[in-house]
Amino acid sequence: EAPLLAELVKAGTLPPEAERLPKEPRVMTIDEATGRTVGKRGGTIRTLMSEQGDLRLMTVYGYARLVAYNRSIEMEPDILLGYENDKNRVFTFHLRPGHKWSDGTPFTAEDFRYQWEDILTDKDMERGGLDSALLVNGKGPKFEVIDDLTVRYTWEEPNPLFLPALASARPLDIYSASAYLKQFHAKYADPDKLAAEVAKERVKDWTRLNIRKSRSYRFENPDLPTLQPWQNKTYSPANRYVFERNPYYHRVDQNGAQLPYVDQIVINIAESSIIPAKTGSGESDLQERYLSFADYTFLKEGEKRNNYTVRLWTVGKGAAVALYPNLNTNDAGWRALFRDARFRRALSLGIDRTQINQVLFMGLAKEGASTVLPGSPLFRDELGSAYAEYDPEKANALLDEIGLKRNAAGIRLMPDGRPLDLIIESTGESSLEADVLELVTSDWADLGVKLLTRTSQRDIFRSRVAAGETNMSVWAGVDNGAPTADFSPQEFVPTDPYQLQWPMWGTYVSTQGDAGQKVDDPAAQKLVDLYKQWLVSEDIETRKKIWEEILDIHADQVFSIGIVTATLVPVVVSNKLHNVPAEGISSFDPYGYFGVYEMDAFWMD
Amino acid sequence: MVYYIFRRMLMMIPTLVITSALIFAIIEAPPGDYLESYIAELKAQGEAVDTARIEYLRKEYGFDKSPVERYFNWVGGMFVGDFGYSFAYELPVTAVVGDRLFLTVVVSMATIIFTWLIAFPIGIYSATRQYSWGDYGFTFLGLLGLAIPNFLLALVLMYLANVWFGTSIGGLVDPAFVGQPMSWAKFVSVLHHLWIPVIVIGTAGTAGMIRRIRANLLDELQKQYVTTARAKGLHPFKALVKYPLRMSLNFFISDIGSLLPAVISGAEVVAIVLSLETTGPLLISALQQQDMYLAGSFLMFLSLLTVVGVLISDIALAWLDPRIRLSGGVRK
Amino acid sequence: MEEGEVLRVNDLRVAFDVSGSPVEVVRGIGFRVCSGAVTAVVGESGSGKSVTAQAIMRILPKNGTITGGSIDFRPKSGEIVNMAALPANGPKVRSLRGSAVSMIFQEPMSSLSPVHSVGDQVEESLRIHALGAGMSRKELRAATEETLELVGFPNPHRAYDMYPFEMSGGLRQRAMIAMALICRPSLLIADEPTTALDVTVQAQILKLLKDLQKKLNMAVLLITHDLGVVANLADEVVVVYNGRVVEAGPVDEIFRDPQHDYLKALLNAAPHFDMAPDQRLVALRGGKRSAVEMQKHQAKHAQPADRPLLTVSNLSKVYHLRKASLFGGEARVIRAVDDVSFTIRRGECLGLVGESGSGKTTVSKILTRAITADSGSVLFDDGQKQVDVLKLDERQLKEFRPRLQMVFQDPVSSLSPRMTIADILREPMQIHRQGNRAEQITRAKDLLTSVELGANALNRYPHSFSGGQRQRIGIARALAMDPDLLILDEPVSALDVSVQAQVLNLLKDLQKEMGLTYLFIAHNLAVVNYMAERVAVMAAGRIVEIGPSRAIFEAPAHPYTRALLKAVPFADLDRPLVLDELVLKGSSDPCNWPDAFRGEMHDLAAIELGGGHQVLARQTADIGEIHA
Amino acid sequence: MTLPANATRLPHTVSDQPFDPDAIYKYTDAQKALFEASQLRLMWWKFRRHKPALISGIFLAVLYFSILISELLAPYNLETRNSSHIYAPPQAIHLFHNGEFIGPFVYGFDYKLNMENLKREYVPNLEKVQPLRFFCSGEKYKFWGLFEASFRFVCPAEKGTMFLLGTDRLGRDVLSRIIYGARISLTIGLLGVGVSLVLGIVIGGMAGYYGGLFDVLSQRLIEVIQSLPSIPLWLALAAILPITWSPIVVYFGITVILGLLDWTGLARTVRSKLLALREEDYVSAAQVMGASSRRIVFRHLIPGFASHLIATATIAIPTMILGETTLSFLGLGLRAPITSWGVLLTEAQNINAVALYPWLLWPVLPVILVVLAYNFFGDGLRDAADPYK
Ligand SMILES: Nc1ncnc2c1ncn2[C@@H]1O[C@H](COP(=O)(O)OP(=O)(O)OP(=O)(O)O)[C@@H](O)[C@H]1O
Ligand SMILES: Nc1ncnc2c1ncn2[C@@H]1O[C@H](COP(=O)(O)OP(=O)(O)OP(=O)(O)O)[C@@H](O)[C@H]1O
Ligand SMILES: [Mg+2]
Ligand SMILES: [Mg+2]
Repeated sequence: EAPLLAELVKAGTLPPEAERLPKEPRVMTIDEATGRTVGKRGGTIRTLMSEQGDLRLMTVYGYARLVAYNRSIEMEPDILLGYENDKNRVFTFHLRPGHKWSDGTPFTAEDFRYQWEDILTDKDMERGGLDSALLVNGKGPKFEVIDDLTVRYTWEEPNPLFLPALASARPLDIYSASAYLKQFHAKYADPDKLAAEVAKERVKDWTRLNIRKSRSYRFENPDLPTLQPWQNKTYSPANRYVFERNPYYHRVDQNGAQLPYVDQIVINIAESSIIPAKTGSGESDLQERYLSFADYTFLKEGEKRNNYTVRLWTVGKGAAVALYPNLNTNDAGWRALFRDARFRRALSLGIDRTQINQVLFMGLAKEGASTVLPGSPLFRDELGSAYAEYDPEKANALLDEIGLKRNAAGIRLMPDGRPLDLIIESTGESSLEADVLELVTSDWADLGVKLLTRTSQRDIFRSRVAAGETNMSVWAGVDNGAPTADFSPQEFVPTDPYQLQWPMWGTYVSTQGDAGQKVDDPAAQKLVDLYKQWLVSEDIETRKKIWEEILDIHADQVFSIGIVTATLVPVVVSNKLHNVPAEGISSFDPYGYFGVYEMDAFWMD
Repeated sequence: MVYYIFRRMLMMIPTLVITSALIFAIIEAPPGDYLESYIAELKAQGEAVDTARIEYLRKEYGFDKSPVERYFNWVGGMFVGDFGYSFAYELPVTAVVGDRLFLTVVVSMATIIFTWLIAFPIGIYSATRQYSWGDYGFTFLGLLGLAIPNFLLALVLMYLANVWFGTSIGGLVDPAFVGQPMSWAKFVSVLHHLWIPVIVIGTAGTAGMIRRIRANLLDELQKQYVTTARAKGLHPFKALVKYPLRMSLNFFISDIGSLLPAVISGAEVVAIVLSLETTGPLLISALQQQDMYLAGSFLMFLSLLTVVGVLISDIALAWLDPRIRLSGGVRK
Repeated sequence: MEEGEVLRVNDLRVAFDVSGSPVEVVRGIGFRVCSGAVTAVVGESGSGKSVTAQAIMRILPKNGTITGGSIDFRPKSGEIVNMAALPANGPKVRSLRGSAVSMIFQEPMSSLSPVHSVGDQVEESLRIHALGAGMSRKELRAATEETLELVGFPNPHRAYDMYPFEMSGGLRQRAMIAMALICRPSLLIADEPTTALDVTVQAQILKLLKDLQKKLNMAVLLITHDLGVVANLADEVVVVYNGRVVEAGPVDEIFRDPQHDYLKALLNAAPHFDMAPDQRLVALRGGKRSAVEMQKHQAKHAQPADRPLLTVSNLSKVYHLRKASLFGGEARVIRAVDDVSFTIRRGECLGLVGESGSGKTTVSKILTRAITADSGSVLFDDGQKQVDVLKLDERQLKEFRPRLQMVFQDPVSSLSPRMTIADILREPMQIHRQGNRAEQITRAKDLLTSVELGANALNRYPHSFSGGQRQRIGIARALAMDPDLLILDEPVSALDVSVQAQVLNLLKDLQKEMGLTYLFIAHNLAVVNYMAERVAVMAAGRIVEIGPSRAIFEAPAHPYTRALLKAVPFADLDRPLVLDELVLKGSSDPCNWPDAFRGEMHDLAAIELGGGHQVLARQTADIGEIHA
Repeated sequence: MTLPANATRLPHTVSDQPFDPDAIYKYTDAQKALFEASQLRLMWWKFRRHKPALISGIFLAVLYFSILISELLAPYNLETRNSSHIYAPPQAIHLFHNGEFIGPFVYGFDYKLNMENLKREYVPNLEKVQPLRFFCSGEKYKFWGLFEASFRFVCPAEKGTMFLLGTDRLGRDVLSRIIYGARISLTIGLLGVGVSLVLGIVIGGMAGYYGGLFDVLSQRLIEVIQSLPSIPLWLALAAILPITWSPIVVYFGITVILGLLDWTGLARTVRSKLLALREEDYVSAAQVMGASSRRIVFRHLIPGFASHLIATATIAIPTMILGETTLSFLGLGLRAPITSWGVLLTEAQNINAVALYPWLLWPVLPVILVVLAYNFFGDGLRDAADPYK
């Protein structure tokens, strides 16, 4: 028994472990192959977060999903005992018999039915329609309860997004703790009680009450049963949240000991700016968030004194810093220039990435364009190196070729006669970006391009880009730097309004032509077409080919100018904490930070 | 007097109405709304954003309504004690602010007391011993506190306190005590942490106080009535406190109106650097995230305190100096 | 130090640091004060009298130092101390200050803290020194009120809670006296203690001093310009001039046998009641330049003299006193001006005399619109039409201002402390855009000279002047405006008679040659007699008698006027005031007046006694009653 | 008469000094000089006597002069990066090498990247003697952005380095950046002080002097403004100011607006002082003379608490110089490439700088010096204007 629960079990308030586990728990192999050891149970991990909203990371770290990725980013059933996928059209899920929610109530098909019928498709609960991962050509699936432990989702067309959405760091909610939540649903609850509850929580009506009580991802309601390894025990607002192990958790180690090993996770809330300092003084047992490469030396100095080890993980984004020419900018002069691939290539060639890498990352990062990372099966060398070498001559030649003449001060002139003063928008939040821009500024000066930086707040930045008011912006590369062909290539394709290089096209595509601007660049249009093919493709080979083609187009067209990739981030791990991989990829999707590294198998001395 | 207070209370109403409109405008001024900053935040994490869902939320939060309508909803709510709802916390504003208020008051009061305890004696000393070594020394120290940016001082002190005394970094209490009931150990831990913000915020204000007290006293010390007091054989210090000091307090009293809201709002930037669980950082983040009801209601609370503070300051002024008439305007 | 002496000052020297260079203003003054006796110090204004007093108290301004001499003081108990050698704020000096030796400041108006009640400030001495130890608050207050009563406060209980700015000049001076006397010191330094008091109160104070002297064997160092007071009170007289003692001796020898030229000139310069109508005062110096010559402006004053220049009718002003506490307390009012009417003819000087606190200053401030009246009207004849002064709006007022000027009673507070004299004198010229800088400076120098001040005053600030010098600066400033009507509120009270003579002559000349009109407020009746063609007498906020000066002084009708005249001290050893015989107290209180003069304002009327001599009496009263 | 029995009668003495009625008109030369002198000269004489003020004044003058020629003073350009000397510690100036005098020089660095903690380690190499060059031709610069030149007062040795205050994360010389930063720090921020001072005095002055409706309204306005903490205002302002403005103009705008909002405390002080002071007779006297209200307020009343104003102004100066650090905190301050002391300090605003690269905190020193200088200068002014001195 886990130390935390032993008392309760003795007292009889909690059934013994054997009764709490599903009939067929998920057995995790914790062995040398993954560099791990079987641990003992108990202990507390302290970690630091900066706001209440960060609690959702516990859902990410916990990473109990219906289906989940393993370290090699292969999908496996996790909460599910198993599933069948018929050509991405019919998905049949089998639940684990005897699997219970953290409050001991059974986890059954009813929880799927409730979510589907009473929440997702309920008229009163109208929430802006079904999630896009559930829609194919605007149509949702057919849902069936086969038996108490089996459910099925059926689409007429293939839906390749469905399973990845379930395995995502932010999972698609298709089940919920119905036994608990029914008390907040008009269909099931006693109206008076419901009304009283609505009044107590100061919400407008019962639907909102239901939403509030049922948000499993945000992890704010300590009463909401969960399937994650740890459950929140602290009501908000608070500065210290305690998560305790889920007594009914479905995973065991190979010796049959119920996971997680660690009894408690304590999250202390602190301002993000002092989290490196706090971590360096040993106030966190496991910290990745809010640390940056620049903190490494400082953290390292505290290692001995505070008994922790600093590791370096690789950031899983396509690039640490990338520049996005806005192909939809309102400024016609700039738009024309940006639409000219030669111009984009020239800008990319004109950046001395080696120097940036040396100055800012001591040469430890990789220089290259914004594409997938070497860790991805889709990676090829030429993708990263395309137009990424430092070649000012070639760059100048390209610019000359476009016909951009220099004025007396050495600044090139746009075709309409304006000097080439390129204003880059930034959120000004990261000093890394600022430093990179500083270095790029002097590189580009040699090209006759004058770079100016302007900062605005994150949301203003976004809305300005989306409105076409900016010419170029700086941000990180694609979020998922290590996709397999099964992942949607949408980040490389105009698909959503938040994309910085083609916001209008993204809007156009995502709204099926209701808003935004029609994609009028052949290469970009090609990307859209490829994406559409990917969506209906049925076999992995086709998808792989589509992916490759998309990446080639990107490498050739330089739609975004990546600068450094595979940057490093320190992860501080207490020396008492075991099974944390020495190296890893730090990313939200698909790794879920510690998620795929199975945080439930970490253990404390 | 009673009549005067009553009249001033009445006058508060239009003032507060105007302030509320202004506050609302200020919060609305930045383009975008809470959802946009929420999206931006998600994007920064690398999380996906579902456009349809955002549209739904926009309606849900009432962002589709006209600002005027939202303003009246908000103000109307406040009249019946409903201060609105924090989007970021998903909690009623009162619940969010509640806990932090107490800590803020603790920090602010400690700071104010610290400032006064230091500024008054030094100010008096500096004025009476103008150009002595002490005067120069204190001036130097005070200005040092003023010239070093708060956040830097905070950072350095915090770091040194950790290295030298092992005090945990930031916050008002060791993390181990957070959420625990008050105990002696916790109290000691609070004291260990409290001195940093008190010194950082305090030093910034002290220099100003010292210099102003000194300047005002220097002016008053020359007045004939001081000589009169001396001629009575009054101890110079008592004479100082009773006559010139009281007169030179004029500046101090006239500005106590801003003290009350300052107690509650706290020094935001320092609080952020030191990660204090006070209202300051809460307000800033609410503003930055455009969590409008949280920010708005809090600001309204501050403005109420200001208005009351100004009234108190006016009454105190009239008490301090009988030449000043409460009604202010009436000519001889 | 001899037996019987309480204070002996030997060869005292005091220097001031003026912009870095020392200026010696007391250059070896020596005198003595015997216990139970009065030593009077007289001398020219600015000769160092007050500085000497300050040096004795060790309260010189920061830039002043005692550079030589000794100040031996023998407190009642204990041995002789040399005050000059002690640290100025040491415990020894402090224990003596206020208890054994106390001082009445020359400028009572600004010597009190404006934010503390009078009672509080008076009582303070009592609290500091042993005398008040062990007294309860009630007892302290009782003792304080008693002293306030002694110095002539009509309503000590009310006065206790009043603030200095709510009091008239005389009242403040009385508070100052109370403050000095409350600890019953063995040495009292009285620097012009009665200048702001009307003669009845002055007599009362003199009597009080005498009584205390007798009772407590108190020694008094009296600094004064009023030779009448000297003659009546002093035992020994010290005459100082320009920082040195020029003559000293027992009072009779000084008056009867003056030796030094300065003293002779001084005694000669005093105005007296027996002067011929056109007799000029004999000033020490003729003035460097004819004052009239400076006022070489247009002959605008040459207007027909028949119409009154100023017609004041039914002025009233009620002050609401601040309540003792912020919350509650009974509302108290003071009827400062009660239905006052009078006229001033063009080119005339109207003397306004009366009880201290009777509203003279208030009336004059109303005329200048420094205070708003509750009711009444003030008509000013500007040659073409009658202007209602109280109804002028901002713009009209600004235009009107230059025609009516005022010299304030309190010279200290009427001069901006942070402006140099040059700026102060130039200010009116700047406001009315007269001349360029150089011309203005020249004019300022001329003005200074005409009031017997040197050009070295130009770059100094008001606080560094003696009381009399400041008063003259005020006059000079008012003259700079070249007004039609000049209100002078106690303009010469702080001037020694010689300078006073100079100033009065100047005023007379201006009146004669430029047709200036004056409202002349003073307590010194001899001065009023000299200056004024007509005199109005105020008591309790009303004008009780008005008429040609001769009529008033020779045939006073009102009981208050009579009391007043009886209390005038003469600078003549043979005509001493019989203090004990004077019915001092309450001479101004209507209750003590015969029936014929009592009553509410609407029952009373100005009864014409002939020749423009009017007295305020019951409408029903007959002449017999009035002359009774 | 009432003389005590035991006292001797005072002899009648007469001084032998003749009576000179014109004694008061006799002046020494010093006195003459004094009263002939103009007001300003008098102030200057008084000011001169206050040594710290005098020194401070000179210091400030020199400093302000220096911003005219920053390019000549700084050993490096503002943007010069030395990528082989990132986070280099300060180099001390030496005069003697191996006991031998060779004039001011620095020792060059040996550089090693410590792979263990990824720290750049610099060790002075006692062999590499790099004498500083004076009145030399150094790196090229554009003087005020106008014409190119290379003359400098001091430059590093040829091929050598001269980082007297170390370098930052991009290898830029901290000293040079401080020298350039003075341009912004000593100018723009002060504008805000000026604006708020003027507003505070004028509005407070009018409210206190006139009272009445103006007072009531202005007090309500103050309440409203004081109700709004500065930070939300800044945030709102940042949103309102057109995004197309250059950062320096935005910053300029913000400081002015800060000034426009920062006057309330002062205004209340001024008002309450005036409420008391306007009862003084000299105000009546000035009114009687026909002085305009403006004149009364500014010539008579305000000088009465010049000390307070001077103190307030000098205290506000550091707040304004450093105000941008707070602004930067909110993302509103100045930003590279514009450099000010506040920007430099903002960059030093993290635990790494404090713990590992403390030399990045040097920009705090000029701020302290300037603040001290302004204060003592203000003291001197105060004294010079003090009639009692
Ligand atoms: N603080 C000061 N600084 C410089 N000079 C001063 C100062 N105080 C007084 N004096 C000068 O000292 C001289 C003597 O002044 P004092 O006040 O003793 O005169 P006084 O004899 O009392 O005259 P009065 O009769 O007018 O009051 C005057 O000329 C005056 O200008
Ligand atoms: N600001 C005020 N507030 C209240 N009462 C006042 C105020 N000013 C004057 N008084 C009162 O009004 C009365 C008249 O005062 P005023 O100054 O006119 O007397 P005065 O005749 O000039 O006396 P003095 O000869 O003593 O100067 C006095 O009793 C005084 O206490
Ligand atoms: Mg005097
Ligand atoms: Mg008077």
